[in-house]
Amino acid sequence: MHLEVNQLHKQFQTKRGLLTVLKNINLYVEEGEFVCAVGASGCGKSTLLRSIAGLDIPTAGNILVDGVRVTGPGCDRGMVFQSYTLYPWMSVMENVAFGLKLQGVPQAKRRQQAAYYLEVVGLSEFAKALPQELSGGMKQRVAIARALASKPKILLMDEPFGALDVQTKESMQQFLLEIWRTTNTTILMITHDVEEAIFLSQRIYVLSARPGTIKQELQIQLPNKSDPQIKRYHIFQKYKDQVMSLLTDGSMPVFCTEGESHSG
Amino acid sequence: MHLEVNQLHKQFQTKRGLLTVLKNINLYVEEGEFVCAVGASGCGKSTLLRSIAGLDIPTAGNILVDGVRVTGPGCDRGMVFQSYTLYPWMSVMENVAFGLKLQGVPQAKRRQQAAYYLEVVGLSEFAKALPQELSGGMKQRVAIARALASKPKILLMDEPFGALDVQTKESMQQFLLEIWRTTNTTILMITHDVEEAIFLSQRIYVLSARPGTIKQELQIQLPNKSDPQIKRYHIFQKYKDQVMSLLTDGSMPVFCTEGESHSG
Amino acid sequence: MLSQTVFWRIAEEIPKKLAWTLMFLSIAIPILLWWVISNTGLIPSLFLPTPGEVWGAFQRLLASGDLQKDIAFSLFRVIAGFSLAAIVSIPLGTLMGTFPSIRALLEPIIGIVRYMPAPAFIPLLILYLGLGEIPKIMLIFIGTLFFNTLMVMDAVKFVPQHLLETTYTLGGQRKQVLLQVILPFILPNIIDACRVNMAASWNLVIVSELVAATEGLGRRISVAQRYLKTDEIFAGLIVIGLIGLGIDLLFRLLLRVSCKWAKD
Amino acid sequence: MLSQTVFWRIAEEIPKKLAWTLMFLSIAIPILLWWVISNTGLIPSLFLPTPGEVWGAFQRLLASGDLQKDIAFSLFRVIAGFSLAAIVSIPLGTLMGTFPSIRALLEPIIGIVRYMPAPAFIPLLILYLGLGEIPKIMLIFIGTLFFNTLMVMDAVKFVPQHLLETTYTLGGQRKQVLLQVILPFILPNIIDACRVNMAASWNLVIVSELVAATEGLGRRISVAQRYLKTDEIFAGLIVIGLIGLGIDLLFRLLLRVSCKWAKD
Amino acid sequence: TPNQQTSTPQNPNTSVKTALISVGFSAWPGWFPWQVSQEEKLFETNKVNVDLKWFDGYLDSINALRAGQLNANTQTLNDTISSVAAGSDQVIVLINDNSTGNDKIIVREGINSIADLKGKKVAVEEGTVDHFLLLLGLQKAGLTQADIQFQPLETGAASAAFVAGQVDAVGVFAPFTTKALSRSGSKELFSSKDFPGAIPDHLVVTRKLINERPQDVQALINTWFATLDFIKASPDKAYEIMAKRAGVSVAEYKAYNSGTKIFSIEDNLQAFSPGKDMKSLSYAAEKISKFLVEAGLTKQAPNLQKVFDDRFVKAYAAKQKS
Ligand SMILES: Nc1ncnc2c1ncn2[C@@H]1O[C@H](COP(=O)(O)OP(=O)(O)OP(=O)(O)O)[C@@H](O)[C@H]1O
Ligand SMILES: Nc1ncnc2c1ncn2[C@@H]1O[C@H](COP(=O)(O)OP(=O)(O)OP(=O)(O)O)[C@@H](O)[C@H]1O
Ligand SMILES: [Mg+2]
Ligand SMILES: [Mg+2]
Repeated sequence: MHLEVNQLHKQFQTKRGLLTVLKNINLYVEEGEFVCAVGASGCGKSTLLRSIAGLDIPTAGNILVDGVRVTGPGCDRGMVFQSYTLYPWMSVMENVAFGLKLQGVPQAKRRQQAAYYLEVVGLSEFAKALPQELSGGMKQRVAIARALASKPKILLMDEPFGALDVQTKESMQQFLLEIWRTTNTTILMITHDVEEAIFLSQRIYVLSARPGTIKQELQIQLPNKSDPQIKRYHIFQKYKDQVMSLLTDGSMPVFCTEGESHSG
Repeated sequence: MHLEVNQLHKQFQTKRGLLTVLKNINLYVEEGEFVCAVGASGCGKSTLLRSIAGLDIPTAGNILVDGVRVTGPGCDRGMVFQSYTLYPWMSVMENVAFGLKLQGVPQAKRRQQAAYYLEVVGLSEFAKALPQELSGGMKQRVAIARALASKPKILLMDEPFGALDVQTKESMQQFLLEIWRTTNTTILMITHDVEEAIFLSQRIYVLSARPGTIKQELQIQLPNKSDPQIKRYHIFQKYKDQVMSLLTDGSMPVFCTEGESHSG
Repeated sequence: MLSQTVFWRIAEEIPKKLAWTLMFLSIAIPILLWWVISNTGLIPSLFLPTPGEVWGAFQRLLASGDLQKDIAFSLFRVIAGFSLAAIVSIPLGTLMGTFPSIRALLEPIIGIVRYMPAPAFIPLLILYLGLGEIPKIMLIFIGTLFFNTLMVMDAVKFVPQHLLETTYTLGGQRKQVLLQVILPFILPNIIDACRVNMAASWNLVIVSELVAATEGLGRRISVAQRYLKTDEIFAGLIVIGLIGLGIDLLFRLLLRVSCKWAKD
Repeated sequence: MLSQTVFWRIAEEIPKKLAWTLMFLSIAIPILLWWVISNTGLIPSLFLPTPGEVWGAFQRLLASGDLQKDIAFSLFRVIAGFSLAAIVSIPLGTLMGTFPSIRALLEPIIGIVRYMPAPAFIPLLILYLGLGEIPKIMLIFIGTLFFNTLMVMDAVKFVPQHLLETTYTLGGQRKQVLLQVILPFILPNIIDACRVNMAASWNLVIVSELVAATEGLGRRISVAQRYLKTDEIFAGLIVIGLIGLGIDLLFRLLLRVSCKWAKD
Repeated sequence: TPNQQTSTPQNPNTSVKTALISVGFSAWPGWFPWQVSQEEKLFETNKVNVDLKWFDGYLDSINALRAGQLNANTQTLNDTISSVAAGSDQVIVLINDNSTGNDKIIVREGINSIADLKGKKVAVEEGTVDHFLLLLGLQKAGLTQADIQFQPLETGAASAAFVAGQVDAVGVFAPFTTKALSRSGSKELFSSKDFPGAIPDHLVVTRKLINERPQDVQALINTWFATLDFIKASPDKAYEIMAKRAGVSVAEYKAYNSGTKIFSIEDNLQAFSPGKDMKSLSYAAEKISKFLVEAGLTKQAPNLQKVFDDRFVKAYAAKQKS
């Protein structure tokens, strides 16, 4: 697996004219890598991820997965959205197995695989429950299991833990790292939470405000991720300071009128 | 202003029987104080705030505002919900003035007051905009201005910044502190974010998991809140450790099955 | 402060007992009023029969076996006409809701045709389809088709975009999205639309049975009109009302059984 | 991978030009089909007149001034009947949607009565209201009332609970909540319900003009039916369809002008 | 709620000051003359204030009289009996005509006798005179309604269904007869001509009107005969008016004429007197009444004693003589 984004441009036609959202984006993700992208609200992170997923069509530039150009969505690029988009009428098991069903995998086999991924996310006993009976964190785990079950070449995640409370969020982060290690999946994740990005990823792309460009690429090397005290490490704080200052450009506005910056 | 909650109990009738959500809650908020309450998801924080607002009726115990028992909602207790509940058909100005309109304040006067609070939240130039034209942070500010405009004795806030991105959230926190200082409002706020609680409040109530009880009351004394580096202070970290360990009881589950714990 | 109330509760449950009492009154008061007015003798029974007289007519029709036959025939026609309309309108409405192109292709012509009164088609139906059951059923079909199509079409609007996009990233093709995501999602709305429009079908029973019917509730009512048997008109109307209520409850049951995931 | 398409786009906009072409075809194809079939001579013009014959009938009626009179009378009746139904059903539906108690009190009886076919009420209407305009208008009123009431009632379900609670905490009383929050919120839905049900009113125009009408489109069609003037039936139907389309567009315009905040 | 009271009289110049009488009439050759009365202002001449109401649907006019929305209406004997049987208090005061061929049973090619109708589809509007005529015909051939496939259809729809080949026979009245006969090969099987006196059409008023304003009823009857005189005196003008009301050409209208025998004052006097054949209205009424009960169309035979009131035609005759 090798994801490559070359000279990506994206403009939207709006009432007030053309809006350039992404400009000159070049990035790559290697097989088995865990990469995060951070950036201010409205800088085009979601647009970037959606373009990779094939849900948005770039204005210029191209996206290659293993050298093949992306023209539309496909099951080689699994996606986990911020909102838990489970199918409300399907049981947890059916949700996880749905990708396989779409690909025509026979019932018995897909049940078996879904059961495995439910095991991985620790929700085996909820296999028959409906999504509405689950808590937010559980729903998000089902969404991840569902994406994994289709065995995508790369897992794209758009702020998957944004709506969770602190406790759940931390346990989900631990859990995602576990999954990543166990299944050796390639992951590209977008987040607002700088600590999260540093904690999880091997490499971080920092995007500038709109029009989004890649401001900096950061290699993260932390000694021992499983240490719960890791966020106290000096090196962790140093990474955080570095990213934060890139994001805020040193200034921290108080009464900023954000304009139309919050959306997506 | 003096808010007092005495021996509050709250049970819900559910399909599986009676669910005790709050037990033996005793707390108070003094005039001009800024108090936060933190607790695990589902421990009953929202229920507590809703009871104080008069939106939920306690099973036992009572709530006194300046010695008068609360029996229903009223404009003496302003509320800001997590979701930005603006009236979508009213302009920003009309939204802010709506509480005054409900109370029969004549048009000219309420426009004047609304204009003042719009000024306070830095949105004067958006007076005529519709809510849908605003970003999330701006909407939340309008909601705060609207609550303030009715001049409540106490402002109740239920995770008001939960859905905001980090940058917006930080600027909103700064902004709320400013407001609190300028208008000298009494504030009781609920949050998931421990750092937020420590940064903003003078006192913190830590609630235990369901049934929610008050586990600890914490006086926060930080030397200089306006220092952007404050979160790095040792004392800040000490407070944070203290609250975190109270919340997690020392243990941090990874594959926890949260049951029905995420709701509200 | 808002006063407490039971009767005037907004969007809250009222006690079961009160609800049942009110529902009983809902039926009892009109019957009582009818009984009182008709028994004063102010209005001749030719124009307003007493409940007793209507009950008499009902028993008479029942004893002769006519009523059973009428009910059977009308039920058959209404259900056949309605089912046909459902069979056409559900796929049609779903397609129109799903594909903007199909909507553009069909909405203008449906927009015009749906205004045309069904009774106007009687001579054409007789000319083309004769006098048997088919023209009667077709009349009900025409009169129900367009309303149901538009209501189903509107339901598709509420399918969240994310659900569709998730399906694409799981490898779903458009046809699968339509059949396995959109259709199950709108099923509760479809059942509800059918519930509402079943009444429209019953409203056509008189008009449709003007086409050479020798039995049926609609025909019974029009003959009773012809010979001024007001008691039979009332008996027929009440039977239709009760059958309608029964069908309504069946639809609600169907909704509950088949769409457990949908909130009522 | 999902193939690209324009025609089969799901829930996405299609190009303006394609949309207009399809909408043109929507009207043009049926007319063309009609023209071809009627001109083959396979079906005698008694049963299917040619477009030319219908155009002739249209011009004849126009020249004699009858059509203008018919349109004026029918428009008056439909609009009067519909407006009355709207005047009753909008407050009624809003009250039923808002207060569960009023819903319990009225839903059972409305549930029964709405199934009763409007034509059955003709003798009673003549009896109590004579032969003038009033019984005709009342028939349309009865036939539209219940559908509109139920649709307005359903709209109230979508008012977010938070909006009501916010209003209470701003000091709003129940009456203010009803008039200043619920009503404006559901206004777009009310307009839409009226748009849909206007067609139901037009569907009753023939039945209502059976009541001793000497002019009107419905009466024109029923006389044409008696004498098998198929060309006049078609002309009448087309005029009704076009008027309907016009009213439909007016309602859409009204929605756009009066509820700018609502998404279409 | 009779809104008629509030409407202004048509001609304020005349000295008519009596309250408005609403009279209903509908499409039938024997009733079109009322249109002449109206347009030639013969009501005013006879000092009666009439609101003449045209009904496209004959049935609606019957309902309107029953509901008290009309003071008088033109209807057939069997409908009047049905109404009286249902409890409506109506009185026959004038006979307009007898159908002598304008009510027809029309059949398709290949049906040549009433007996051939057995098992065939016959469309007719239930409870109308044509239904009655059909049953009379069947009875004559020893058949009943059970022997045919009865198709109840509104008269206009019935003739349309016949033309479209959906039924084998149809019972209709003029002007629908013309349309039905346009089916190729179709012909008249029998008509009201074969049952003289069976289908009389008359003017019916409410008992209340007779009791409260007998002089107005008298004026109505006077107007009718004055109208007949006018038609005789200036037929061209009269036929033009009537043809227009009927929506047909004058030539077509004249064709219906032979199928209806307009009743003179003498015919009226004779019909109102008791007798032992169908020429006597009371005898015909008894027969029809019995027939309606047997066919299950009415619950019980009405009391026919008070249905006829011949004093107004008698008074007119007396005035003519003097
Ligand atoms: N379909 C669209 N049409 C027009 N403008 C759009 C569209 N989608 C996104 N945008 C605009 O593009 C910009 C970037 O949006 P995007 O959702 O990618 O930002 P983001 O970085 O994900 O922000 P957030 O952190 O708030 O999710 C925004 O200004 C948004 O208004
Ligand atoms: N109306 C209700 N009926 C039944 N149970 C309820 C109701 N409202 C809340 N609960 C239950 O009470 C518990 C506490 O809910 P509450 O919303 O107060 O929690 P919370 O502390 O605000 O959680 P969160 O941090 O997730 O918002 C939950 O388990 C919830 O399921
Ligand atoms: Mg985003
Ligand atoms: Mg909460």
